[in-house]
This record gives sequence, C-alpha cells and structure tokens, in this order.
Amino acid sequence: MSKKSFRQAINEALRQEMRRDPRVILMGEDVAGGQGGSSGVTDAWGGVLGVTKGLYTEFGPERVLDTPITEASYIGAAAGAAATGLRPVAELMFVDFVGCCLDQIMNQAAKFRYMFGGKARTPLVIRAMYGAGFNAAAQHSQALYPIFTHIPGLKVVVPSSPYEAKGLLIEAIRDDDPVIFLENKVMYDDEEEVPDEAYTIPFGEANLTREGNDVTLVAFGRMVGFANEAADRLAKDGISCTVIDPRTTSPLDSATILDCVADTGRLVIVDESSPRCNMATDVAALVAEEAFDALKAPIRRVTPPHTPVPFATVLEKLYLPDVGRIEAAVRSVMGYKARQEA
Amino acid sequence: MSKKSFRQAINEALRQEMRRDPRVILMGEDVAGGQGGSSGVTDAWGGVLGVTKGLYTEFGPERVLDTPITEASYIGAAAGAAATGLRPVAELMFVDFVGCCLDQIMNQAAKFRYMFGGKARTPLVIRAMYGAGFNAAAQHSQALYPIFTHIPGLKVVVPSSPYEAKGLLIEAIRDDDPVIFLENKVMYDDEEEVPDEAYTIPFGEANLTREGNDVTLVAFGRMVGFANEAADRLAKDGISCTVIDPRTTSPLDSATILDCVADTGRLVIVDESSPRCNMATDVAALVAEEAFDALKAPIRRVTPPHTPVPFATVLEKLYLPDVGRIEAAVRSVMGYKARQEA
Amino acid sequence: MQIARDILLHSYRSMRTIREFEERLHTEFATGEIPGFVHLYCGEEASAVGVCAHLGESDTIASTHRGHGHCIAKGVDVEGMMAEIYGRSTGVCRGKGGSMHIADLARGMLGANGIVGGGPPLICGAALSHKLLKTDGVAVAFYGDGASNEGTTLESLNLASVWKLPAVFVCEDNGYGEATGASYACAGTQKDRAAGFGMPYFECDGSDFFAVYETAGEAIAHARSGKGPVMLHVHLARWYGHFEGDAMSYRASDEVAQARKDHDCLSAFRTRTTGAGLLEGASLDDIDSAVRTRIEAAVQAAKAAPLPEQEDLMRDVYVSY
Amino acid sequence: MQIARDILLHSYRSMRTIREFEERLHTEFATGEIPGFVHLYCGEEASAVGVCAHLGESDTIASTHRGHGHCIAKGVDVEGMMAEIYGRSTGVCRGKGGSMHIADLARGMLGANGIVGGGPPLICGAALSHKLLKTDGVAVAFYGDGASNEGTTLESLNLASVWKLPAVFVCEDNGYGEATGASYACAGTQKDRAAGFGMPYFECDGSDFFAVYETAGEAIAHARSGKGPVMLHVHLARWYGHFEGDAMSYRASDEVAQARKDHDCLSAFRTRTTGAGLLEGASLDDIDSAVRTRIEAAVQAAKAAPLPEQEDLMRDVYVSY
Ligand SMILES: Cc1ncc(C[n+]2csc(CCOP(=O)(O)OP(=O)(O)O)c2C)c(N)n1
Ligand SMILES: Cc1ncc(C[n+]2csc(CCOP(=O)(O)OP(=O)(O)O)c2C)c(N)n1
Ligand SMILES: [Mg+2]
Ligand SMILES: [Mg+2]
Repeated sequence: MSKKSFRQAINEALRQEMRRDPRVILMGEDVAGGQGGSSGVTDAWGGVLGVTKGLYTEFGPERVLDTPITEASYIGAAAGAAATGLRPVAELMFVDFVGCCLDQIMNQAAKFRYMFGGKARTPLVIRAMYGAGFNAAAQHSQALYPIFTHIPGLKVVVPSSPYEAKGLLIEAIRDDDPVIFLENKVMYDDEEEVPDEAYTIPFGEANLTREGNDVTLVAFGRMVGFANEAADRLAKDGISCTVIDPRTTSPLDSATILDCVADTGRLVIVDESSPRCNMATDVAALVAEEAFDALKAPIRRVTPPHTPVPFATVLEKLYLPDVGRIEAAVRSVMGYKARQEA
Repeated sequence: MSKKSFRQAINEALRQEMRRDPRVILMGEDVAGGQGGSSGVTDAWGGVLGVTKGLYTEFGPERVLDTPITEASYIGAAAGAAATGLRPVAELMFVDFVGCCLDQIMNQAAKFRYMFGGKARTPLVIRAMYGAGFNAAAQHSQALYPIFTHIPGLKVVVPSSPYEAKGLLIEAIRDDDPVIFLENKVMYDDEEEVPDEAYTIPFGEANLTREGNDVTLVAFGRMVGFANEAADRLAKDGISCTVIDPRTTSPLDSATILDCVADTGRLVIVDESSPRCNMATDVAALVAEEAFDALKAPIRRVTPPHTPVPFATVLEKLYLPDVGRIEAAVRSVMGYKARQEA
Repeated sequence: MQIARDILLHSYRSMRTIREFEERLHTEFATGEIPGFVHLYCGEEASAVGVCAHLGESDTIASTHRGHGHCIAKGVDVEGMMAEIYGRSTGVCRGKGGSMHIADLARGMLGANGIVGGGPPLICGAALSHKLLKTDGVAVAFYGDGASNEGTTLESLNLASVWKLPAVFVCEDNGYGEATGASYACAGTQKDRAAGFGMPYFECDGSDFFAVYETAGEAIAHARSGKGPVMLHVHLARWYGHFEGDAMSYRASDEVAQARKDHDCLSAFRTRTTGAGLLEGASLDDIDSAVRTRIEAAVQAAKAAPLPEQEDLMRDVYVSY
Repeated sequence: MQIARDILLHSYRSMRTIREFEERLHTEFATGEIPGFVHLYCGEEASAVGVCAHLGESDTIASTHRGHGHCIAKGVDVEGMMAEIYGRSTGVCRGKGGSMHIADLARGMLGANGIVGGGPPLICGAALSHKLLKTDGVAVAFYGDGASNEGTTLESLNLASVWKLPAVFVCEDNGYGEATGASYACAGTQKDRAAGFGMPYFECDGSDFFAVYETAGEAIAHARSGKGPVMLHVHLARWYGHFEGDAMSYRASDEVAQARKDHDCLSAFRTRTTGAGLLEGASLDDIDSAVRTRIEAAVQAAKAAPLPEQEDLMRDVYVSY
C-alpha cells in the first residue's frame, strides 16, 4: 500500500497484467513515443500525458506498439487481435476521437459474439481520456460514455479514484468482452492509498462511498468526488446522503441503486456527460419505473447544459456540474412538498 | 392531395426543394447509380431502395452526386459544402454506417457554430435508414437516434408517416442547422394522403395522434403506428390513451409531453432503439423530474432488449416492440396500485 | 508450375461447391423463403479458392458482404452456412448472423462483414496475433474495388506496412460497387496505392484458377516469410446483381453473358486440366454430381431445421455480464 | 519568376507576424496564463504564406491543430486570434474555441481543427461549393505528415479526384506526428499516394519562400483551371515541441538548432531579397519592428479584454432551436 496517483495506478495495473500474461499488449499513438525520431530515444512520451511511461522499456516494441495516427485501423486491429488470441489494450488518447473509429467498436468488436452465435471472444480494452476542465475545448473534452453504454456488447467503466482505477483496469484486462475504460484527464494527479499488489474490482457492483437516509446521490467518474464533497457539506446541516459510485455504466448495478432509493426516497444523479440520453436519464428512468413507490420527490439531474464544451475557463466552469449545484439539487429535493400535500 | 408512399413523400420533398432552391444538392452512394457502368444507363438505382429515383434525371450530375463508398469523406464534404454556401442533403444509406463518419458529424458539423463563436451556419441534412424488421441483421438494423440526440448541435427527426416525412424533410432542408433525418426502412411502402404542394412541419412541436385521459403514450417513428394501434385496441376496453409523436427527438417538445402527463398521470414510452441511454430513458427522466407530482404510476418503457439485432425472423420479432407489448404496458400502469394504497 | 492432383481436385470441388451454392441461393431467393440481403459470389470462385489453397486452417481470413465463397474456400461447414442463411438454429451462427455475418473462428474465418471496409483493420490484428504468437500464419483480407476506397482499408495498408505484418490484402475487383463502376469510383490505380503504402503489388486474372493460384502463392509466401504485407489485385466479374433483386440496368445487356462465356473459371479449369491430361473429365463429373447432391441436401436440411428459440434472443451478447 | 514588390513585402510581413506571434505565445505559455493546448507553427511560416499568396479572400482553406500560421496567412484578424487564445469575449470565436478552433468563414478560413485529418473532407465540400457556385475559387487543405495516414485524408484524395474538384492538398511534412517520426509512421511515399488517387504531385522545400511560392502557384493554377485536385508536399521542420510543454527527447539535440540556422525562412528571404536588390533591409527592419509592436499590443489587449459572460455558455449552439 502506498500513495499513488491515478496515472500511476493505471500504469501499475498495465504493468502487472503485462507481466502476468504475455498475451496482453498495448497499442496506440505514442504509447511509447520516439519511433523514427532523430535522437534514438524511445519510450519518449509514454502516452500524451505520460500514463504508459516505462512500459515500452520493460516490454519492448513487440508488446508496446506505437501506431500511425489512424484510429480506425488500429482499434480495428486491436479487435481483430483480441478475436485471435491476444488481449490488447488499445489507447484512443481522447475519447472524442471515437468518431474516427466507432464502426470497429460498435459494429465489429461489440457484435462479434452475438452475430457469430456465441463463437467469438473479444477480450479487448480500449482506454481513453474523457472530461472537461482542461481548457481543451469542444473536441477534446467530451464524456461520451452514454454512447458506449447505449451499445449492446460493450462494457463501460468510469473509475472515480486511483484505487478504483487500478482494480477496475485489471478486471477489464482479464475480462473476455470488449471494455471501454474511461479516464478523466483532470484526475491523473489525484492521489490516494493504493495496494501495490494486483487486485480486481468486479464489474456491475456499485460502491457506496457514503451512506445516509435522506437522499441517494448517484454519480459517475470524477463526479463521485464532487458528490462526496456535497454530501459532507450537507451533513453539516443534518442532511444525510448515500453516494453511489456505480463504477461501470454497463453493466449497471441497478439493484443497489433501487435499494438505496427504497431507503431514502429521494434521488439526485450527477453526470458530466451531455444531458440528453445520458446516464442521468438512464438511472432516472430505471428508478421511475422500478422504485416508483419509494419516491418522495422528483428525480433531479445535475448535468452540463446541451452545448458543446466551451474553451474559456469561465465558461467551462459554468458548463461542468460542481459541488454547489449538487448541494442545491439535494436541498431542492429535501425541500420538496408534493402539490397535494402543500 | 393524393395517396403517396413514404418513399414517394420523401422523393417529392427532395424534388420540390431542389426545384425551389438551386443550392440544394444530393449526394451519396448510388443516389443516382450507374456512373461508370457499361450500359450507359444513369439514374439506375436512385438509392439502394429507390427513394431518390428520378432526381438525377431531372437535376443532373452536378446536383445529384454519386460518391465512392467513403462515408467519412463525403459526409464531411457535405458539412464543408454546407458551411460554404450549398445546402446538401447527404444520404448515409443505413444509419448503422455512422461509425464510419461520426467524427465529421459530431466533432465538425455539429460543433462549428459553437466553436466558431456563432459565425458558422451549416445547413446540412443527413438522411439515413434505420430500424429492424427487414432481416438485415445486426449491422443494418439499428435505430441509433439516441446517439445523435445526445450530441449538442444536431437536430434529429424521426418521421412516423408519409405525411410527416414530407413536411419534416422540407423543414429539414430549409433549416440552417445540421439535421439527422431518419427513415424507417420497413415503412417505405406505407401509404397515406399527402398534399401535392410543399409544406413544412416545424421541429420541436409534437403531434397528438390520439387524445385520451388515462395514459400518455410517447412513441417514436414507426412505433407511433404501433402505439396508435394499441390505443385503438385499449379503447375498446375503455382505456383511453393520448399518443404523442414528438416528431423530433432534438429539439424535444417537452411541454406537450409534460402537459399530457399532467392530464393522464400515467406514461408509457415506446422506443425501438436499444434500451440504455435511449429516448425512453430521456423522456422518463424528463417526466420524473418535471411532472413528478402528476404521476400516478411507474413510468413504463417498451423497448428492445440490450442485444444486437438478431437475423432470424422469429428472433427479430421477439426483439422489436409490438402492439401486444405496448398494450400490456398500458394495462400494467392502469392496474398499478401504490404499495401504500394497496 | 506443378500443382498436386489432390490440390487440383480439392480446388475444383471448392469452386463447384461455391457455384452450386450460389446458383441455388439465386433460385431459392426468388421463392421468397430466404430472408434479408443476399450477395452472390458466382463468377468469382477462382479468387477465393486460388487464394485459400495456400492457407492452412490456422491462417486467418476476413471477408465481406459477398462472403459465401470465402467461407466455403476456407472450409466453413456448407450445411451450417445454408442453415444460417435460412435463419435456423443449426446455422453456423445459430441463425443470429445470416448471410452477411457467417463466421467460424475455429477455421480462421473472421467473418463476412456487413460493413464495406470492415475487414482490413481486423486482418491487421489477426496478422499481429500470428506475428506475436509466432504461429507462422498469415492473415488475408478480401475486399472489393468499392472497399478499396474506404479509409479503413487505406489506413490498414499503411498500418500493416508500418508493423511489417504477415498480411495479404486481396482486392477483388469486379468492376462495381453496388451500381457504380470502379472506373468512376476509384481514382488512380491499385498498383500505385500499393506503392503509396510501401508494399509489393501482384495482380492476376481472377477467372483463371491457375493464375490466381500461382500469383497468390507468391504473394502469400512473401507475407509468410516475414517480409511484410502485400497487395493482390484480382480482376473479376460478378455474374449476378449487387444483391438479389438488382435488375442491373447499369450493365450492358451482354456483359454478364460474355463473362459467363469467356471467363468461367470452372470450364476454363476443366478445359485446361483435362486437355493437359492432369485430370480426367469423369473425376470432375463425379465432383459435379456429388456437389449437386450435397447442396440439395443442405437446402432440404436447412428448410427442415428448427428455428431459434426465445432464449436465443438474449444469449451470447457477452461472455459474462 | 518575378514576384511583385507588394507581394514580397506582404509575404514577409505575414511570415514575420506568424513568427512573432508564435515566439511570443511560447513565452506567454510558460507564464501559465494561456489555457489549453497550444501547438506552434514556428519554422513553418513560408508554407502557409507561400500557399496563401495565391489565394484570394473567397478561396477557402482548412487548417489543423497547428493553425495559427494558416489563419494569419489567410488574413484572420491577429488581435482577435490572440484574444481567442486567451479565452476572451473579443476573440474571433468569442473565447469559445481557443487555439485549436480559430475560424473565420468570412475570410475563407474554415477552421483550425482538433481532429487530425478533420480538414480534408471539409475541403472537398468547400471545393464543391466553389465548383457548383462557379466562384472560380479553390479550396486548400493543410494537413500534416501524421494526418496523411488518416482514412479521412486518403478518402478525400480519392473523392476530390472522382468529383474533379478544385482542391489542393498541402501535406505539411515536418517529419513528426507528435513524438513519432514520419519515417516510422508513413509507409511508401506521398508521391505514390498522389498517383494512387490520380492526381498530380508537387513538392518543395518549405523553408524557402520562393520555392513554396513558385510550386504552390503551379499547383493551385492546375486546380483552379478545372483540371482537378493536386497534392503539394512541403518539407518542413518544426522548431518547438509538438505542443507547449513537450520536452522533445525524441529529437537529436541539435536538430532544431540546425533547422533554425540553416532553414529559417525569414533570414533566407532577407538574404535573397536584399542580395538581389529586390527589397531593402530597412524596409524589412521596419516590418520587423511594426510587427513586434503589433503583437505586443495584441497581447496586452487580449489580457485586458473582457471574459465571456454566463449567457455565452448557451448561445450559438444552433441557429434556432
Ligand atoms: C460502410 C458501408 N458503406 C456502404 C455499404 C453498402 N454497400 C454494401 S456492399 C456495397 C458495395 C461494395 O462494393 P465492393 O467493395 O466493390 O464489393 P462487391 O459488392 O463488388 O463485391 C455497398 C456500397 C456498406 N455495407 N457499408
Ligand atoms: C483523430 C485524432 N487523433 C489523434 C489526435 C492527437 N494529435 C493531435 S496533433 C497530432 C499529431 C499530428 O501530426 P501531423 O499531422 O504530422 O501534424 P503536426 O503536429 O506535425 O503539425 C496528434 C496525434 C487528434 N487530435 N485527432
Ligand atoms: Mg466490386
Ligand atoms: Mg507532422
């Protein structure tokens, strides 16, 4: 156990799994860096934000493959390699680039097993950065996990901390289905205690980071931290929240969400993805259908507005959900009085 | 006014708009057909299902452009042409192929205006076929409108009949934003009375195809017909339904949905897209947040299961929502008794 | 070039099986009993068979929407294919894939593909598996002239060269992508494209089994020896419409007739092998009638086979979920 | 080739403005005041300027993540660009785009682009507009060696040829895509790729304004005359990291120094023009100092400019919604 950053946690997960299983390989743009450069230095970058640094040096060019800037072909290659005996971890860099390779994910990797009558196994992990807060503007700041969640055949992981990231990534690599693993780029320097040895966190099992009686908060990825902060602040005013980190959006731990709502009767969902057809709507619909009885107040969603991500810091701050907005949403459901009662 | 098929309605809308405005052009794979063929016959296909037949003959090769099989480049070209003075209608054939060109839609066309500070106008229409029921299997049967709806900057149209198709397509062509126009391939031979002259149906204004007091049904595209049938059957048992065809998923006519639910207190949503993060969840979340007070029963969703679309007829029938399942959902919300009441 | 008798016989049987399979589907489709889209490979048999003659079961291929020929040439079970096309639970994909998604990974058949240009990236991955797992295998992408313009295909040519993969890109150029001529849709030449992505280029007449066999042999040997990927450009004619139901008004009325007359791989094969005394007409006749019987039986079995069951709908979306 | 004096002076001013803009951003970025990703065009100035010298305001260009040079060369307002990079409401995109999304459609600048390979398809569309609206204009896609492998770029080369568009594909080859050498990532040659998609190929030394001017002139004239698209391959060196913050350990320690010494388009331009008596050193000095003053003022104005307001967040997602 030692303090590790989100970046280190992911690096360690990759390293340990690559040591454990020679079929695990890495590919992506500059996951090593320096191929064809004039200095002869390889492993020059280890990914655009240094997450895979050192892996090329340890595992060599056969297992850490730099690619040309051609997402469709190398993500497809990862799918093809996965279907034929390797266990590739392909890095898409920014998840926003999925528009360049969605077909290979959506129509190929995700559907092989079903279309082929159960005869395929595609142990593929696609890692990508998501999220706003980096002034990276509209084409480098999206969340997009709702799109992957929508697609049957994919599993989708949105880790909320270094500990979660390591365990979930190891699970993803050992999983036999295609997994989309999304890393919030703003969190790479976040630190916490993380075990040194390999461990897994199962998919589809939510984590309760706070337990309370008044309101259930469901939050994803970086928003889990915000929700916890809001819960801590609210606790000072005697409002007690349960905070659920579903960890994976597909599969989704519906049972835990429904149980918690059954207890609290109030639900606020915090989702940093665009508001239409997103995880906030997904969870709201689940609860409005299956825990309707328990609901004492409207289900509130805290999300960005239906706009691209703006560049300027002031606007980006307004764009993203924040602790204050979460608090306000919780207070509004606590203060809710049904019309008939009022 | 005369009886026209869904196919004819679309053809007529295109023809009338092309006559009206020389900047309107068409492009896509075999939208004419026969270029480079040995017979010298052009306009050989008019689209893979004959929807654009005759337009090449009337408007010629400058305005009806056959493309190579390269979706990213010609959809991107349509976006670029739209931003520089033309009003292209690009045909993607099957919406499933969006994986080959999503970037040009999501990161280019949809975001130009916002990223460029309001200085761009991108009057682009992308037509594509969607939907199951054609034994076209997993890569040619998806609905996918939730993905487009999720993306800020796009408008999304899902017409439910020939009349709707014509008016909405003309509106789409005259609209100054990028519009995704989705045609259910199973409906091309459906017929109804359609005016001969050009007319428009505004976006974001839902159509009430039935009005009733007990249950609100919200359905999309082909599902509107199913919902109406279910409503007719239920009427015989004295259950009276409002059926809402939102016409466009983005913008969505929230006000009409909320009003109707305020009246009926019960909501069933019928959506043929995959169930996670789809329009059924979107509408459910809207209502669970903004019409909570009015709700007398859980919000039920009728959707396919979270699986790819299967090939075999028996399985595809089980996959798709049908009138029976809609009826059952309506009866279940009618029969609902809250635990506390029961 | 000397080709062993058993290879000749096997190849003839494969080509005949494909022909019979496709001609029969053509007839059956007309009865309305076959659901979905069906794209026939008739006239192109020598390409699949001439290429696959150099492949073992552990080599990998990826195919297209026009995939029946590749499947049969790679050894996928013909009865299972027929049942699949009929949407039966005895189909190779349990009736869930249909004509456009027939696959058999155990036989190195990575799938037909409903997406034009879908296969080449996958084949880069399969070739990478061969390389890293040191199987001595090669991976072959079949793709059409239409698909030769797709970004996925072009990127894959580059990726395969950069990674020096044991990959073979077989461009099956039948002159049309749907109703559009390759002369319209393909600028430049395939040969220059191969050069543009740094790989050797081979080409041959795809109606001549011997030409395909020989050229593919060289091309595949190059890839297998570790020297990197190659492109094999096969000139072909398709004998039916793009899919069943296509009236083909874009083709001159005698184009297909001419191809059937002058570029029939089966009759050319027969003439050459019997003429040179390599095979006897009677052996070929035997194959013809055995194949006819087999396909008839496959159709009857498919029609009689059980449909998928309700539980199949939810099955095999994931390995675990 | 004779180049008019005003063109020479204008071109020098553009190149100097780009240089000064970028060098200043380099310094300013280090202070931490500039948000987001910044990719500098230093060392590549002659490419943008030599190409754009042949373009009028109604011609169209599409740029890349490394877009400042193209914007300045195409006449986008420098003060508005600086303000944009600082995220101010006076920015050309009101602070909503930032460095990677500077655009000005009124000046035929279709946008920098955060997506590698994003521009070439758009340029096919702009070229189509020129063709159908009979503007006599051309559309130019700037893209890097890295982008030359993207499927979008390759498909666009083909599409432009098939449609015979007045399009110019300018491959700015600075030898690197991020930290990866073009020698690793690009198989084959750009020249063969041009042939593979049926278009003429031109190339030149991008540190020599006169070479670019002359070659681009020919290439653009070809496209403008209606003979179809062309590829122009410009050899360049980038003087800074991929983006600000890149330590460039993948480059030999003297690589940049060498480029700055031997391949500086500005000093080469000065030597040649003053040596041949085309321009006087004093005129160039005047430009240098005027540009310095201008950029200083632009930075100060940007820093002092107002930030966007809350209402800007929801504005301009749609024309109407
Ligand atoms: C990405 C994509 N675009 C378009 C289609 C529709 N489509 C199916 S087959 C085909 C023609 C393919 O032509 P070619 O590659 O030459 O193969 P051929 O049919 O001649 O064997 C097209 C356009 C598709 N299935 N996938
Ligand atoms: C589709 C996509 N993939 C990857 C990236 C990340 N990226 C940004 S710039 C760049 C390198 C581009 O290289 P090149 O085209 O040679 O342009 P240069 O930076 O040398 O000007 C990469 C990989 C991106 N922005 N978009
Ligand atoms: Mg073809
Ligand atoms: Mg470069």
